[in-house]
Amino acid sequence: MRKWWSFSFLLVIFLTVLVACGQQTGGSNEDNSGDSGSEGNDGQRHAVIFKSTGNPFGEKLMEGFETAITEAGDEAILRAPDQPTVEGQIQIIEELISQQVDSITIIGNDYDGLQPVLTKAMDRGIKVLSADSAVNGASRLVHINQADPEAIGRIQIEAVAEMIDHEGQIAILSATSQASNQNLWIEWMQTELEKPDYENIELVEIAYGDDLRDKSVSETEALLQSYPDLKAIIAPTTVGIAAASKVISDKGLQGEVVVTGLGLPSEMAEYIENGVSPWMYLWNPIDLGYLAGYAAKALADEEISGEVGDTFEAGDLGNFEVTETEDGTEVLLGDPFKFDPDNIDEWKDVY
Amino acid sequence: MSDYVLELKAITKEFPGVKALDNVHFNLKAGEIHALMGENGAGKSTFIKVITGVHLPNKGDVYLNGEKVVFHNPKEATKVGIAAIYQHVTNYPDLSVTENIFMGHEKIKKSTRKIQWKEMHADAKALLESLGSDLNPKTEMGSLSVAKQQIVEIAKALSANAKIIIMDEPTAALTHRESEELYKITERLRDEGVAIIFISHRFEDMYRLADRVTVLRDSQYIGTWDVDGISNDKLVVAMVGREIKQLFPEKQVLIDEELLRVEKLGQAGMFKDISFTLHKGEILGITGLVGAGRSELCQALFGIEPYDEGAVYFEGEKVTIKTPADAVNLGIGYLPEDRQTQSLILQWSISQNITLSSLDKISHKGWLNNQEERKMSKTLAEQVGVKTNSIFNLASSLSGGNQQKVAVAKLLTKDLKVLIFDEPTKGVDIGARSSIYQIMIDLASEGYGIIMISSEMPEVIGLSDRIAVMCEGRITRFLDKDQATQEAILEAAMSKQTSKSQVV
Amino acid sequence: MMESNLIRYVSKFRELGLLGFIIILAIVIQFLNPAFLTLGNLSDMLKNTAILCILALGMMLVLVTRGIDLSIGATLALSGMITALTVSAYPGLSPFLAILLGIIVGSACGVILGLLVSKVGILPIIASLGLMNAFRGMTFWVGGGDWVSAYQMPDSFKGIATSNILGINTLVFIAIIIFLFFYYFVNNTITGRQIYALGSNPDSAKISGINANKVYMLVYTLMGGLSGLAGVLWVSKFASSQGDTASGYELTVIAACILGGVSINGGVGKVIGVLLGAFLLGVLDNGLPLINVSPFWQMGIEGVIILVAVLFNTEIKKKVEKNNRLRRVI
Amino acid sequence: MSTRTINNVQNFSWKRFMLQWEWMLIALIIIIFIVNSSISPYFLNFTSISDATMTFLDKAFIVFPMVMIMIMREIDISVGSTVALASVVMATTFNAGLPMELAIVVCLLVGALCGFFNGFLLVKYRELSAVIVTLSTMILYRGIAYMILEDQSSGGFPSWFSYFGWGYIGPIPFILLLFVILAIGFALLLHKTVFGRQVYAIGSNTTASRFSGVKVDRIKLIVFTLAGVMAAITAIFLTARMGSTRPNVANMYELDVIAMVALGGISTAGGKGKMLGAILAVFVIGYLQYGLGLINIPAQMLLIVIGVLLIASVTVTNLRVKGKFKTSSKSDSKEKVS
Repeated sequence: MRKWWSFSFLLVIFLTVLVACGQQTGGSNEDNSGDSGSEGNDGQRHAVIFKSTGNPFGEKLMEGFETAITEAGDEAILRAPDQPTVEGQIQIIEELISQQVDSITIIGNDYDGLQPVLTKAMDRGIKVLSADSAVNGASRLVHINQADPEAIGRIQIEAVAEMIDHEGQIAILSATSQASNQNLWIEWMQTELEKPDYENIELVEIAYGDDLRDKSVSETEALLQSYPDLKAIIAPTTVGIAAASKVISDKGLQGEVVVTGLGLPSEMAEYIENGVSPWMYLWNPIDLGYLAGYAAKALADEEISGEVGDTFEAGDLGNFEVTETEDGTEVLLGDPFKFDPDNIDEWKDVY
Repeated sequence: MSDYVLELKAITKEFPGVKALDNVHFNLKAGEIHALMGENGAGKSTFIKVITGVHLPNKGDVYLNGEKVVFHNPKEATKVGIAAIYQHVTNYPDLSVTENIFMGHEKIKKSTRKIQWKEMHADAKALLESLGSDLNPKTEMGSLSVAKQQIVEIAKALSANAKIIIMDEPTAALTHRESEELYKITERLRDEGVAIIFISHRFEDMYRLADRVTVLRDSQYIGTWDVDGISNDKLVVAMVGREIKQLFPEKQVLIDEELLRVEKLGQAGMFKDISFTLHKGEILGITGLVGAGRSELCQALFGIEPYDEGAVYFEGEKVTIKTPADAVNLGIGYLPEDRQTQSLILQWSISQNITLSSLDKISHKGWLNNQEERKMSKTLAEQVGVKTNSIFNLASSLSGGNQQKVAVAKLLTKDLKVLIFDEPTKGVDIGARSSIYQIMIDLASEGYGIIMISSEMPEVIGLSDRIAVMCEGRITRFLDKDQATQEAILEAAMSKQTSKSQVV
Repeated sequence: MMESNLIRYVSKFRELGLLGFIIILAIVIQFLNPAFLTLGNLSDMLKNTAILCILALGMMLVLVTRGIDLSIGATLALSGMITALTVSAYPGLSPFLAILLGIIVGSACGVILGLLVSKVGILPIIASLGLMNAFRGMTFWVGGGDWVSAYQMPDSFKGIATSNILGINTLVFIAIIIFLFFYYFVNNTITGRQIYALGSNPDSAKISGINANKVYMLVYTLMGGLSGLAGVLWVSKFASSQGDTASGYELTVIAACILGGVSINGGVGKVIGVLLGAFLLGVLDNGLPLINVSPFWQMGIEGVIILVAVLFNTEIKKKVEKNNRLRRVI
Repeated sequence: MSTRTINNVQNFSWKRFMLQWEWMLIALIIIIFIVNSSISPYFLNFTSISDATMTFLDKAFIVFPMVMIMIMREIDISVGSTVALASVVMATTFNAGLPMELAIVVCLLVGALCGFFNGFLLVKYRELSAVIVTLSTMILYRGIAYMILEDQSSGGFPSWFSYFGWGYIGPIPFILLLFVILAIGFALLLHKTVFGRQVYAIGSNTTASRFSGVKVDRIKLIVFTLAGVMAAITAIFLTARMGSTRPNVANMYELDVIAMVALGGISTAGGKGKMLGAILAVFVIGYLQYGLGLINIPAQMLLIVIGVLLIASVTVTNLRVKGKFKTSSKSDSKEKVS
């Protein structure tokens, strides 16, 4: 009996694998269009590695990247580990080194943790650049920055001040600060708050939702419980802002507590329309990926080397210049984009 | 209608390689207590399992009230009113007494299929009261003593409206007083018309209760007698198969200096005040009823469950034994009661089994030497006479007797001085039995001190130089070889009143 | 004897002890932050604990049969994802059908695990480990790497988690229904008792004619169904479905059961106990942020509490057994 | 006593030799190599293969003691957390001013301590199952790691330290060399020594082993401590590869390790299996993963493949043990001494 079940089970597995393989060779899956290609032999191959799979922001970023690379007539490889870990990214980078790709664009899970493997990649002649979430200056040639951290930090405080008439308690709901972005932005927020304009605004707490739904919800609830007079929550993270907005909507606190920060239009459309979040910001991940794609191409063609002052053309986006930062060089995409009830409809289906 | 409520004709049951029952007959009248007797391994348990539907016989028929029936599973047997109370109490320790009683035939409301706890608790209470017990039916089964669990099992049988109740060694783990209570309950059941099959190898039980007795030996049917119509001696011959004395080789009494002395040893809840000495070349038999604390005593000596009080002197020096390894290092070896779970690794070869307890002898600085291992296991396997053609055969391929020989061979690998044999012939066929006795005698004459725990009277009487009888955790009497008779032993084993003065 | 009575008392009323611990904890938290024992916060806490309770009840039965299911987080995510995709494609779908769909998907996952455990005979921990990977992968796969967001879900669907039934939040209401069902099921039905009998002594269960494979199938399917239900509720509550939903949540669920006194050796586990175990974790989750305990200490604190609970349990059991033995002879 | 002679020379049997699970694994490796090199032009060259070994060997060190643990019919699911804690403590003590050499020693000590604690709990409370003990410590150890570093990362190690993760001896990665040495060591320990024989004995029949004078408790303690030490070695290599560490490293490593051991033919019912099988399984899973990575298969497909492979291999090993296996039973997994 047991034997019979075991055999039939193995048979099912075997058939499933066959079917899966059949589908794979059919190759209609957009995610791995990279593997189908040996068509353009002299075409370059450019890889992008996001933090983890199943993240729409990442999907859009990689989509932009792919568009740029395809426009240039090369092949794009889109990868991401299943968990947002350094180990996963290291493994992928090793695999890409073995494939002798021409460039690697990394959206880092850790600022320093990828340095050894990325250095190895550069030693093997692969051009390395980071985008969105940076890696340290020694492990990349250039960073494609979505927006100036200073601008991101300051603009959120300005927005909140306007929403609550420059008066009242506010709190920040962050992710974990592993990617270091959030911490930098929060520093700039605190700097901005020192201005006399904001003397009536009190930042009561910085909470961490770990970028987990349930945790972000409990943290938001704790904030509301602990500070009954809370006027606003700034959540500079896509998971946090959606969770916070959800809590406020559910509690019927529209108008009493406002939420703003950085969020995905698709996730936030609901809350922008119902007024929980009058507006919020984000950059366009498609453009960011697109820019990264052109930068990767330019580096691989040795059109630029990542030095300050290099310029290159990024398709429809126009010309960009490499500028200096505290740690290495970067290319700045532009100011964060503001999503409000007027434009959210056209964006919510995009990403 | 037949005269018999239950009749089994020419039952044969074979397991791969073993014939567990060979052409066995049996019949049972309503309102009688029928004793089923036989030594361990005679096939009693298999026979019970055939009646209760656990095993399907290969040959033979079962008749219930004159009609032929076939039980494919235990549930079918339960349905027609056959209930069994097994030797190893099989219950659900985590569930309540009520649930244990009603497992499999719970009272439910027809419409909602809801279990009717109130009714069940009340019924359970009434049942238990009818058996003279004031147990709270909501108690957890696992917290009860064996005797009380036994009573619950009987209540369970009654609640299933059993017309035939099989009791498999129910008194084995009971004290004298508890046994007495059980007798009364059993008699009351009989008077109410229930037919009872009572399995025991205690003659006391049989004489006290049974109307008729059926004897099995070596998987075969020997005969059925009225209890009044058969003498004790004849019954013993029927069970053992020949005059007892023949089985036991002559042993030269050659008792030398003291090896082991135990003083006032005690373990909470298990045994107390145990004192005895063991000499070189001596076989000390320890007997008593199952549950009298014999095995626990010897396991304490071997360091499996350390003793709480008292002292052990080995060759005159006071020693502490906390682990089996301590005991082995001193020179004490133990042959466990259940060789399949406590002694052998069945899926291992004979050779690996023999060497397990003395790997240091076949190794150098921790590295195993296969050559040595083969040599050693071959020598020992031949010494104890294991019937096999290669030491690489698996232990599971051997018969019970030969497995036991391998277990004995394990003990011989060490430089031991004291050997403790716990039920050395349990489940061993007659042929292998005498060779195991021979081995023990030989070992004793080589100078080993041997402690033998056994429930088998003939073996205790036939082999031991001295016999210590235990009852409820204490040694009630020491008997010398020439004083030892079944009656004397039984009397000591049942005597509740411990005469402390007798403890030597 | 004084001491032994106390021990027996404690072991009998383990649930009371747990309740006492929860109350003490609540008082401490209340003392440090008065916002804790407010109606609003308590109702938040109930809502957040509801899903945990549902899953823990299912896990209890699995543990009672001496099994374990590590795949429930993945099952939850998979059924949540499939349901979310379905409602975003057919916004007119009734929420009841959505819940039903989730339960069906979850049950299917449970059936696979049940077959592996009962028919193929793989150790539950290994089988569920493998399925955990497989289901998680499938979640990413069916979702195509995308999330399903709030605006894609019809209001009726999101309303599952926010609406009220008889003045009680639906999540809590469903949890209560399931609690009552389980209470009835394990205490008052034959099948329910068979689960305990099987876990208490598998060999006897065979003699009593209990079909072990059927019981295994039942508990794993039930567990899967509850995970599926939890998946729908989760997605509705957070109005978002992702590939990594509830990743690692199985450990929290098992922890709740262990705290609630369920023995991993089978046969033991009370519905009330599990509920309290889940509540304890709920109070910790809700209370620790309120008293400004760093979120990074939470895991460590939980670990210590679980370990202490497990060891405390065994010590008590040992003492009780020793007492039983002492009462027996001599 | 008996004149009967018993054969003590074992005949070599081709059938028995060829029916070993290890051949199946070797065949799998060959198939994977053939498939990999046919689907990706980048697989079959020396750098690629040696780079590949570096990516999956770090966790493979835990496979050695895990084989012993599973042969003893126990399990340890806290190893991933142990890696994280050891790594975090190493980084923290280093950044607190301890020389790196000492920090490494501390790392090994922490690992040993974690493993010892697991073993101690199991030996002290024989009635507790290993699943429950290591599940609790799994949460606890990672919890402590989070308490120490919160969400920060810690690094800045001296440059020589990265040699552990990236160094080559000639053309061979250092990690591979160490792995091979340890593999030989552990295989000898398990198959050629008294200790190894006793490990098998414990897994086959704990009670009989105890009654035969095997120091069951001591061996369990040693093996669990070894698991901790090997987790610490993994921590060293992993940290060296990343150049920094965080409390969430080595997430779910225990599952990967258990999958490798199970694929290696170690029966979950205890007492069966060989070190070689598990070592081969490391390479099967490693190269399979790497090969699928080279054709840029999405991560989710990889998850499914590994999960299904695990279940399929256990099914096959179960078939080999044939019927002897019972779904976890109290008397099966926990000895009863009384």
